[in-house]
Amino acid sequence: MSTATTTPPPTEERRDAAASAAARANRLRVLNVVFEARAFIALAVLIIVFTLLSDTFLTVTNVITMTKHVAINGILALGMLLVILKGGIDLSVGSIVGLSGVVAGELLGGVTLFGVVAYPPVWVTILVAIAVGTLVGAVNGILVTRFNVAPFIATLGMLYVARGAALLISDGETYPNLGGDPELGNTGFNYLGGGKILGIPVSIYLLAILAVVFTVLIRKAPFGRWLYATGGNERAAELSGVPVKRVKARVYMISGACAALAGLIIASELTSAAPQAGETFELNAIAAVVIGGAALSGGRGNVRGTLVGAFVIGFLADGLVNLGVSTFWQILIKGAVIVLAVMLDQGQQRFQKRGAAAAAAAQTSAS
Amino acid sequence: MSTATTTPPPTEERRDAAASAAARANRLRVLNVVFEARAFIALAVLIIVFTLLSDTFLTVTNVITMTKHVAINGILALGMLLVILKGGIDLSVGSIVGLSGVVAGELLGGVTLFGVVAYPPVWVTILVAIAVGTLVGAVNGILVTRFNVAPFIATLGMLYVARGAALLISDGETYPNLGGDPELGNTGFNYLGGGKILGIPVSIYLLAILAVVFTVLIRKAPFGRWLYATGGNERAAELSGVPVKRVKARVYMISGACAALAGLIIASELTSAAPQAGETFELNAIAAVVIGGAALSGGRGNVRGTLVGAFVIGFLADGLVNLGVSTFWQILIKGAVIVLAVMLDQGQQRFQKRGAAAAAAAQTSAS
Amino acid sequence: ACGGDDSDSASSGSSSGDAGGLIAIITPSPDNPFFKAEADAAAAKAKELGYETSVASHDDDPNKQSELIDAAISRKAKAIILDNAGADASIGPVTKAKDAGIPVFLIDREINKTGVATAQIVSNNAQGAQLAAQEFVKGMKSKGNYVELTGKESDTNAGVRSKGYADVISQYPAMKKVASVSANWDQQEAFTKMETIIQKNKDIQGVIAGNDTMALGAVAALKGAGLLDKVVVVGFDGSPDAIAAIKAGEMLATALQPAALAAEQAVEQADATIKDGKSGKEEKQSIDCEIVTKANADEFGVFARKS
Amino acid sequence: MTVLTGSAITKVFGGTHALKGVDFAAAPGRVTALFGENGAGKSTLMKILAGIETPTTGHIAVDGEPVVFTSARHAADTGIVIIHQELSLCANLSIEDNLFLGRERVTAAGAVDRKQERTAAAAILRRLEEEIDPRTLVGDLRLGQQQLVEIARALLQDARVLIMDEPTSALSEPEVEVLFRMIRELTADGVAVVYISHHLDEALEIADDVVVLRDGSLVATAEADDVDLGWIVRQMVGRDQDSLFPDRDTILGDELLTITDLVVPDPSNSDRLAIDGVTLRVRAGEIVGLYGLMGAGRTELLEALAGRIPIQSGEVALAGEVLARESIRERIARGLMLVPEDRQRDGLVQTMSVGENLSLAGLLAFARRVFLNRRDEETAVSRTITDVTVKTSSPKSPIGSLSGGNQQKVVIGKALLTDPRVLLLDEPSRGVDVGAKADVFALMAEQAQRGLAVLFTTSEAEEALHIPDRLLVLSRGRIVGEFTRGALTREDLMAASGGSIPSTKTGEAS
Ligand SMILES: Nc1ncnc2c1ncn2[C@@H]1O[C@H](COP(=O)(O)OP(=O)(O)OP(=O)(O)O)[C@@H](O)[C@H]1O
Ligand SMILES: Nc1ncnc2c1ncn2[C@@H]1O[C@H](COP(=O)(O)OP(=O)(O)OP(=O)(O)O)[C@@H](O)[C@H]1O
Ligand SMILES: O[C@@H]1[C@H](O)[C@H](O)CO[C@H]1O
Ligand SMILES: [Mg+2]
Ligand SMILES: [Mg+2]
Repeated sequence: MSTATTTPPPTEERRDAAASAAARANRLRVLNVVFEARAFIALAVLIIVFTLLSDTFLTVTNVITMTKHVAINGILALGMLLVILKGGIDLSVGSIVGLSGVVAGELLGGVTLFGVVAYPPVWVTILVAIAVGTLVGAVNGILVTRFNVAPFIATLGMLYVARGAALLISDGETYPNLGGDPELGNTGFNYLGGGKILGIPVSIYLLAILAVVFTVLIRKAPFGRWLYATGGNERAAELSGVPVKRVKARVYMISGACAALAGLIIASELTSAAPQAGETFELNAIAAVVIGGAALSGGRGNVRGTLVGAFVIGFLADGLVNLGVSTFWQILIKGAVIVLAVMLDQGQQRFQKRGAAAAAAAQTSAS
Repeated sequence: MSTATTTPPPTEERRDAAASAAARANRLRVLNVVFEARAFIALAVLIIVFTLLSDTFLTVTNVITMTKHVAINGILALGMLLVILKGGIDLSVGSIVGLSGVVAGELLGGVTLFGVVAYPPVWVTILVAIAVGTLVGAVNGILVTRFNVAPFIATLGMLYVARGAALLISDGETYPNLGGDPELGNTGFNYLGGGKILGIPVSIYLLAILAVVFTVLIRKAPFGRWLYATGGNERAAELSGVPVKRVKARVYMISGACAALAGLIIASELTSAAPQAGETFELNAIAAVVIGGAALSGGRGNVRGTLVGAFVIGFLADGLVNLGVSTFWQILIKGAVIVLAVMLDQGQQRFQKRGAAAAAAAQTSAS
Repeated sequence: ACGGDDSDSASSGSSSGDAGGLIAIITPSPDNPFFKAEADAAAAKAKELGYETSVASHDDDPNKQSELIDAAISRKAKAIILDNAGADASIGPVTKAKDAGIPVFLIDREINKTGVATAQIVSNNAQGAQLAAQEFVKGMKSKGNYVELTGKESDTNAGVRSKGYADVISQYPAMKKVASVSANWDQQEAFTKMETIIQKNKDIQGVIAGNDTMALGAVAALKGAGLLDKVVVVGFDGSPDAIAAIKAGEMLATALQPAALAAEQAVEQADATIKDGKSGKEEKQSIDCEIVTKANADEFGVFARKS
Repeated sequence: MTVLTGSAITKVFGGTHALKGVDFAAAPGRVTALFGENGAGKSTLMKILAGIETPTTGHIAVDGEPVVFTSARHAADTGIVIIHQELSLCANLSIEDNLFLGRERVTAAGAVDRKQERTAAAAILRRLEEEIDPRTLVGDLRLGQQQLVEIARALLQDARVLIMDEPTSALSEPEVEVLFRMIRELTADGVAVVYISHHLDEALEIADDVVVLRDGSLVATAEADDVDLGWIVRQMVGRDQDSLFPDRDTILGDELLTITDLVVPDPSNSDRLAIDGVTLRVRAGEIVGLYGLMGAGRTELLEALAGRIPIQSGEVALAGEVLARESIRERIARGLMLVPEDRQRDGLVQTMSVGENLSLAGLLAFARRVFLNRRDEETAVSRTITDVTVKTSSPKSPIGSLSGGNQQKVVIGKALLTDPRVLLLDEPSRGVDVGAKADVFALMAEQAQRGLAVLFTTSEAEEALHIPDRLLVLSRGRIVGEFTRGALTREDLMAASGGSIPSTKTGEAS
């Protein structure tokens, strides 16, 4: 008793489907661009609202000042971006901010070598402080790559270790007068945070330079591709010959160096270095990266988004201060913005997927 | 030309291999027990060292006092354990601590209803404060399950929102004199943090009760199995009919409730509630859970380990104060302990795996 | 309605006596009622004199303080009233405001530099500490073991008070300091540390704290240990909570800082500076503290003697 | 003449002797097929030859010269390239990024030379007859297309020895054809190819030489022309294979599963229908098979029945009761349970023990009020371990300590522990070796005998022909053919499913 019924798949229908899928894919692509610009839109809305509510918000000097504030979190966020792209997280950056300031303070106050007090020039001080930050990052990297400690824990540990070190070195005290002394040949430190070129603070240039360097690094250099690959699928990256461990170690070092730079800028701005500086900065940096569209699971995110994220956080804070909104509301609103931005992003993700699937479908059925 | 050669696998060799593999598996199992006890050993070492260095460390009253301090972090850590078991994280607990104290402070100060000031009895106050903590947890849960926001981000957002709310409700001020007034019928709040039963503070009983309840919950109730399954492999759990979303939502709510309880204990101890209370407590709770052997990736960890982890952190802090070691060293040492404990744990993991492989080999070659 | 205002701020008030403009008030976190009282008093006074105000807190984070000062500069504030976030770390930001033409009036805490702030109006911490220590010695009957809880290291007040206490107490050889720890002006930290210290040494007859929030933390710890009736506690600030504790017999005394007065004076001097270009006062000004004990506790209100 | 030889290779993982002194050689211009059950050591041997693992003892030689590979990279630079059994692609990167990952083409300035890469990528995709934009994200590709990308990457590396470990597990028959053509081109150029597949007939078709591993030891080598499938299976399992497809009497009972005009949108692309009007019924005691090519929609059908993905229209009834919006959980409670296709991803919780995995779905049966009754649970678990013949030392062993076939039995056992009336199995034989396969089919037969309705999917023609009482062929979400057992041939099947009829010699295993 054989009851074999056979229906061939319809072919015209197939062509129709291809056409409509292509159209749909197109439509989705347009909408997608809108979504992609979401963080920008959020920023634009913020700027418009604040401009309407306060006539001192959108002035040249205020924008410069706010951007200067953004620079610190922006620099931290760029380092954090690399760590997050590889699928990690760096909780130690805030402590490195404090430590790097303390190291600078210590060196600017003179080092005693063989009973003689030497005053290293400012550039040496800066290099040493950044080296110390890089070193803390290297320890993070070793813990993660060699000892397989989860990044959250490794950097949580270093959060305490680096902060403890800063407090011990400084004995808990603040280093005053980091301006230096012409007689000792160690002046110039306040340039980093206080100097201006063409009326624009040096720290803004530093942020811009880093943004360009990082963009080139992750888009043009093989390192960037390795980074995305490691964050996307570590095993696959490893099997493809990507030096995964090196990539991982490298990002923590870069993040440490960025944090140290941020610490120097703060110390320079204040011409004093407090060992407590930078507490909870890691949260702001992570928030900027995530608002900028990066995924904490790794492999997704970019410099542009992260910068926009840093601007959203910075302009929001300063704008609310400018309006005289209470700190309490500021805190609450910041939390809401983080959650909303990421919820939007989830929407975008689902959207993009559909768009891509539609595009793939169009292609497949057309071929 | 047929060149089919066939070699039978050697059989005596196989038996030998089986015997040696079994022996090896046994040896590994013994070492494994030692490793499993690692957190206990760390605690024991800590206690021995401090006892040798200070004759006021291992006294009944001091142990009770230290345990009382441990209770707060311990209660937070138990809630955090559930969240981590399911593969999440809860950064908002510190803020919930502050918020719950503020809510209690507000209610103890009287609520104005229809122009009349009513003073709710203490148990109502406590229930409302815990309900508020649970509510914040529920929001975390909804963000994670319904809106697919990563737990880190969702709870980071709520960290700010809950803190902002606490500050707004209290207008940033501390609520004093939470002892209540016999005339208003709202006394008794200080019992939670200040009361004693048989010479032992109430908060220690609370920790012990919670520990027992949680142990039973995760070992005896289906919920516990579901929790481990969700943390171990969410997709598989879902296909096995595990109510994954409910489990997830539930753990954030429980964590929120635990945090609220901790906040009440602190407020009761001080008979005053500050909206800033609990800042960075989330880090201590996470550290306790992780030192206790849980994996941040979910599915691994238990109540006993978490308690030991909380004791390690608490005894370390108090012991160092007892010895007069500076706060700065305390911070550094804490970081080092976190990292070391987890490094040890990684070792144990690798070890266990090898043990399992050896056992499997013994079995395979024997069968 | 304020067309010519902008150009004025830099050229220190050549304008008419046209009041108005913004006074920025920046204090540490409001969880300590002391700061809250300061901010409230300053804001009330400024409004009374016809100014707009903005109140913000820096949470003892120098970077945040710096950003708040930037914001004040951007908003072209006429003056800044500041309870600062660190004697050294605040010099830069205060200088920055000065360079932008905005006079800064420091209250409560000094900075380690003169000539940048227009005024530094602080309590006479040395005098207050002396009063408090004398009361403390009296309460301890000039003998016994005591614990000192000190404040944030970055705050000069912490050092000044500690030294003031020592100057008095060291004259009584029968008084012995058995422990001294910093509790960062924080109540819960003081509570936990006090509990731990009690365990190490139960033979304590006194606790002297650098401020009232820490003193209250110690009171809670002592109460819990059942030691409160044997131990005298002295604080500093004169906060309403401490005064209540004094009335209840839980604390012995506190040195009241007239915080509200300092804040009001700062605003008055700011007003004078805005209008006339000078405050008419020395930069360093100090206001004497008053000792509050059970005997006179009823005479005091919120950081001020009841009028 | 050989290009790559491994001599006396052993490999020990902890206590596992994965390889016990294996000699292996690959000759230029020839395809060597490597056979063996799950866990026989095939992948381990290949990983050693490709420099990914280091041998515990033994030597490797290239062109007769001894070498010690320090990394996969080193081996690849020597001309030894491997296509991994598990896909090793980064879903978040584009095709071209993946193709050149780890071996970027760089400009003089050290930047990635995208233009050059894109041209080369487009060329290789054209050769594989898969014209996709190289900028497409790999995550947006079908599994089969991903596997082709994996193959393309290997082809780009100018290999002298190309090792393919299960390259076709996700490919459709036409795609396999293209692959085989490429392999022949490569061997014509003198490349040595090593080919591993559990599709024995397919592997035998392309092979020149045959090597069989059993339990870490080399048990046989031969020329492909001299052997048949039966011989290979005998070498693999070490004895004559009992019939893989047992005979059984079917006693049909009531209709348990009724599906009427079911329409299911594709969850990853809501514009497409994964299931487009399917009507089918399964009776108690009946085993119904669903055959189809990759992407035909079998998985979606089963997942929709299980409640994992939503349906658009149509009706599903279980023993006459219509299921509407019931959750997975409620469906399990009513007696409908799915054994998923990918056991690692969807079937097992790796952090739990064998016993805990087994009882997971049926847990509430052991709950007395709020607590679990451990004794009941243990009893049920041990019974199931015996019933489904899981080889494990104890229910407390970690699930990872079991072989693939035994893990699969655990997933089936878990479903049986829920006391189902309808059992859905998605590719129950995927990735398990012949021995375990036979056990799985026997289990299915046994359950049908007990009065369950069984609906399963398969991609293997042999299984489709012999296991089910009734076979439905699914193509593009529609049922395009229905056959009764014994009434159809392989050719009917190929024609119905829309694939081309393969030119294999149909070596019967039974
Ligand atoms: N990294 C590892 N650690 C421990 N044991 C391993 C590891 N890799 C493989 N094994 C073990 O070595 C043996 C051989 O595994 P291998 O993957 O080589 O088998 P295979 O023949 O490729 O099987 P399949 O057909 O399922 O792919 C198995 O028992 C396996 O469990
Ligand atoms: N024509 C197509 N265009 C785009 N995507 C497709 C197409 N056909 C299938 N897919 C995708 O491929 C995936 C695999 O399809 P599905 O799971 O339905 O196949 P299946 O019949 O179960 O086969 P298998 O189980 O062997 O993968 C689906 O997620 C589907 O979205
Ligand atoms: O003077 C104030 C108060 O004493 C306050 O309690 C802490 O900060 C100090 O600067
Ligand atoms: Mg394999
Ligand atoms: Mg399928």
